[in-house]
Amino acid sequence: MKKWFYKFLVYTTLIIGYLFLYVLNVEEFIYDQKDIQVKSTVDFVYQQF
Amino acid sequence: MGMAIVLFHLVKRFGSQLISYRILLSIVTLVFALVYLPKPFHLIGLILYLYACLGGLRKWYEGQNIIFPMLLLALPMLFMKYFSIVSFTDDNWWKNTPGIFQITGISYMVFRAIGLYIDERSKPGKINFIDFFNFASFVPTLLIGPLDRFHRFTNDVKNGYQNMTSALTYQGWNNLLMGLLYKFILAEAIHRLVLVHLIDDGSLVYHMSYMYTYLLYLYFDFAGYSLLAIAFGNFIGIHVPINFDKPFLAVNPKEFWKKWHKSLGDWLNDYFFKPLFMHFTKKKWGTSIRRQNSALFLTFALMGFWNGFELHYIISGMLFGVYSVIHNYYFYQCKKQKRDVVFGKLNERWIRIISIVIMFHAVAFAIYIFSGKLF
Amino acid sequence: MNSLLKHKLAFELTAFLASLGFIVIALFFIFSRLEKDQSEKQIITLHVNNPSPDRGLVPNYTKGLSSEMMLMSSLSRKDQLTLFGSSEFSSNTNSSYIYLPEKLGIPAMGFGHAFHQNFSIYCELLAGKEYLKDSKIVIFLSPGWFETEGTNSEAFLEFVPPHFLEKIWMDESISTDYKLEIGRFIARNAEKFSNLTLRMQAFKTLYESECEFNQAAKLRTKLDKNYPVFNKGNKIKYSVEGGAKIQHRTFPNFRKLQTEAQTIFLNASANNTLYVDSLYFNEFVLQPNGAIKTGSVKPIDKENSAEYKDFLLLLKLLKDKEVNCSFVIQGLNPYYYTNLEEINPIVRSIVNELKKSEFPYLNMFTYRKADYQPGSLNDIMHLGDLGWLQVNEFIYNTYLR
Amino acid sequence: MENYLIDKIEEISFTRVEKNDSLWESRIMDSITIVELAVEIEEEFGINIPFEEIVVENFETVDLLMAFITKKQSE
Repeated sequence: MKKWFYKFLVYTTLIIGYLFLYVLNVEEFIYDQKDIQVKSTVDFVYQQF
Repeated sequence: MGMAIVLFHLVKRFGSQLISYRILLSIVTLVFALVYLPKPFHLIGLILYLYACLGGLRKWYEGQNIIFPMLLLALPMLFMKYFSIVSFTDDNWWKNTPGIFQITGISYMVFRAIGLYIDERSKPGKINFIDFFNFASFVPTLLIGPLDRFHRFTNDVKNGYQNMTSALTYQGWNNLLMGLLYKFILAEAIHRLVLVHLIDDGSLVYHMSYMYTYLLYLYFDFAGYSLLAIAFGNFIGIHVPINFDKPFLAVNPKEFWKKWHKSLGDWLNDYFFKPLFMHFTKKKWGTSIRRQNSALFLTFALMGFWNGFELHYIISGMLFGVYSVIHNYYFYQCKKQKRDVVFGKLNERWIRIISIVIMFHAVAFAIYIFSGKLF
Repeated sequence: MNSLLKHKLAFELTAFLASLGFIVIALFFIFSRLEKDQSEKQIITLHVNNPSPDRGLVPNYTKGLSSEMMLMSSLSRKDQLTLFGSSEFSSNTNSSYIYLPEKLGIPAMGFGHAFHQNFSIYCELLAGKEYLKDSKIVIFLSPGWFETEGTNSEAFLEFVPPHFLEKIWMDESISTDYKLEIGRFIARNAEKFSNLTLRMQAFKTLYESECEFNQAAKLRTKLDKNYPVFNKGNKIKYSVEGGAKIQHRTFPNFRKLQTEAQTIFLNASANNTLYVDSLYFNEFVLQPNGAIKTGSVKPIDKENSAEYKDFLLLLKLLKDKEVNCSFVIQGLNPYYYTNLEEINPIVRSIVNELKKSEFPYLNMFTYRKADYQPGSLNDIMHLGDLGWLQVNEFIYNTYLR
Repeated sequence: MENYLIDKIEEISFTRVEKNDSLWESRIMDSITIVELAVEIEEEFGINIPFEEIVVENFETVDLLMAFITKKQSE
């Protein structure tokens, strides 16, 4: 029974974790993202040639 | 991965007479490398180099000294680690050389080859290329371990289809679940919900919280990946050795390395610490305790260099070395004086708890250095 | 199958089903509550105090709301010309956004600098969707764009500010197909951004849910559609202002002006036979060792050109919204570039598409030296006085005759 | 030989050792002391033990150890 409950917990965490992290992107609801600055990781230098 | 597992089971069922397990494994590995790895031909080139070195060493090198074979086999890895710390700004003909050595899994392959050389050097006979290829580039463990032993691995491959039992598959399933839970749920949650949101205000609180969060993240990510590798191995009948076993309950550095990245700890012990310490002991350098400590320190310093030639890796390796030296000195004094020189007559249970707490924090600090956050 | 395995299987299955059942029941409870607080999205009105100008150049939208407002105002004013272009928008006095208002009294604003390519323009127009009807828009195409891998990440951030993305995302009247394309861009270039904002992530998820095998994204999109709680954000509205009207419509003698401009140019480029401005020639074309540099272009396969796909996408949007839009296809200097015939096919394809869509266009591209008018380009790729006057004549004929 | 080995093990590990103790399992020896013991044996019996043979399988009990040394001497 103890083993079974452990497995139950593992499955539950897996499913809830999947829903929260990959479906809901739960950090969107926890953290305010207004001030996040996005930068380009590539520098594009304007070249005439 | 899934397709490969299904393929193995189909062949086991219908074609195990037609194609032997080891050939099938090489074909699958080769196809995987060609399709998914960024530089399959570099990888094959590296394997050929290692195999040629092994063959040459076994044929012509008769010395007992292992420094030359080790260096020879590690050469591509040393190039790779070196090139990753120097930058090439000049427009030289060799400006593209660093890229040649940036091969997926190069460090682990080199370590496997060294282990193989030492294990098999006293045994006669040729090492089969297909066996070596399977061993060196076993896909689940290619990237970050665990490090297997040639003898053990080849035995599993020899037993091949018979090893693919339902019991092992079930064991694989358990490992898979835990691996998914560790890597894709716990590590991911720690990373996305905590680690990236810590605000770097330069305060001690920030660095402390980063330290503990990073330790947990690294553990779950790494252990999860190892478990997944073990699981995929299990599904195709390979008993990949375990790599992590409740490391935060370790009471001393020695135990820690039997619980954290065990396969690397064992490798370092068997192929580096042992010969080094034996050499020291034979030469009778200094006192016994001094010999022990220098060998320990050097072993962990090597581990630091193996992670990369960047300063933070090296310092963290040396720090682990210092931990081991301190513990070894304490252990030696305890044995010599037949009493606990630090804890005295304290309750056994309490000693254990205090040791675990100290060890955990020491590890957290060393891993924090490892993370490269500080420098 | 042996009994041990059967036992294990039953063990796993019951545990799995029990946890699944547990979660489903829990979610059922939560969602039955959620449905009740369905509320209309709040509308946020953005405005600035200073009235938007009727002339000038907005290089990008990183200056904040005022620069965004200039685009929206410009699009909403039916008397004003909105010009989208890239590196040719330098401070030549004959540039359309200077010449038209100063000399002819026609309000006109230019938007963009180098790297302002089809995809950015597509997003900007999508953000200003409600003002597009009857807006007078001129888009300056450069053949050089089609050699790139499409709009780059830096340009995207400069020309598609968060407000635009938010506005597009929250606007239900914009079809998913259009939003999908933004998602596709972000997904393709994800690693070229330091991180993704909430909204960029949302576009990416939308793309993944429609075009890739990604169950999590599919589920997320469904949740967003059915439960507004999950779709955080506000509708955005720009409070635009009316502007100056056209003041006078004298028809200038473009022919005469062009001949004059060409004569002046020929004098100014007398030190070379490439028809390149002398100062430019000395600085960029003449090598220290006295040799003359030449250029070459890469042939473009339109099936694989990201920029060409972006162009078709932009065209689709313009047709869809019945925008009063025209195009200027700029040329390259065939005396400097030795193999311009390599990109002739793609220019022909562009022209064909424009013809099919019945958008007016001015094609200044030629790969033959004989057809090239010296002075239409000041250097090797940027419009000169003659070129700008030709463009101005084209705009005048298209919109004001 | 047996007495010598037991003496040496006691000296190295600072513990009392019985003939049938399992050296590794009961943590009398560890990866450090096992090497020291091997070097002592090498010198005493004039044999050469490659380090990869210093493993639990050869060193677990005094009996095993004696068998190992005898085997090495006869080589």
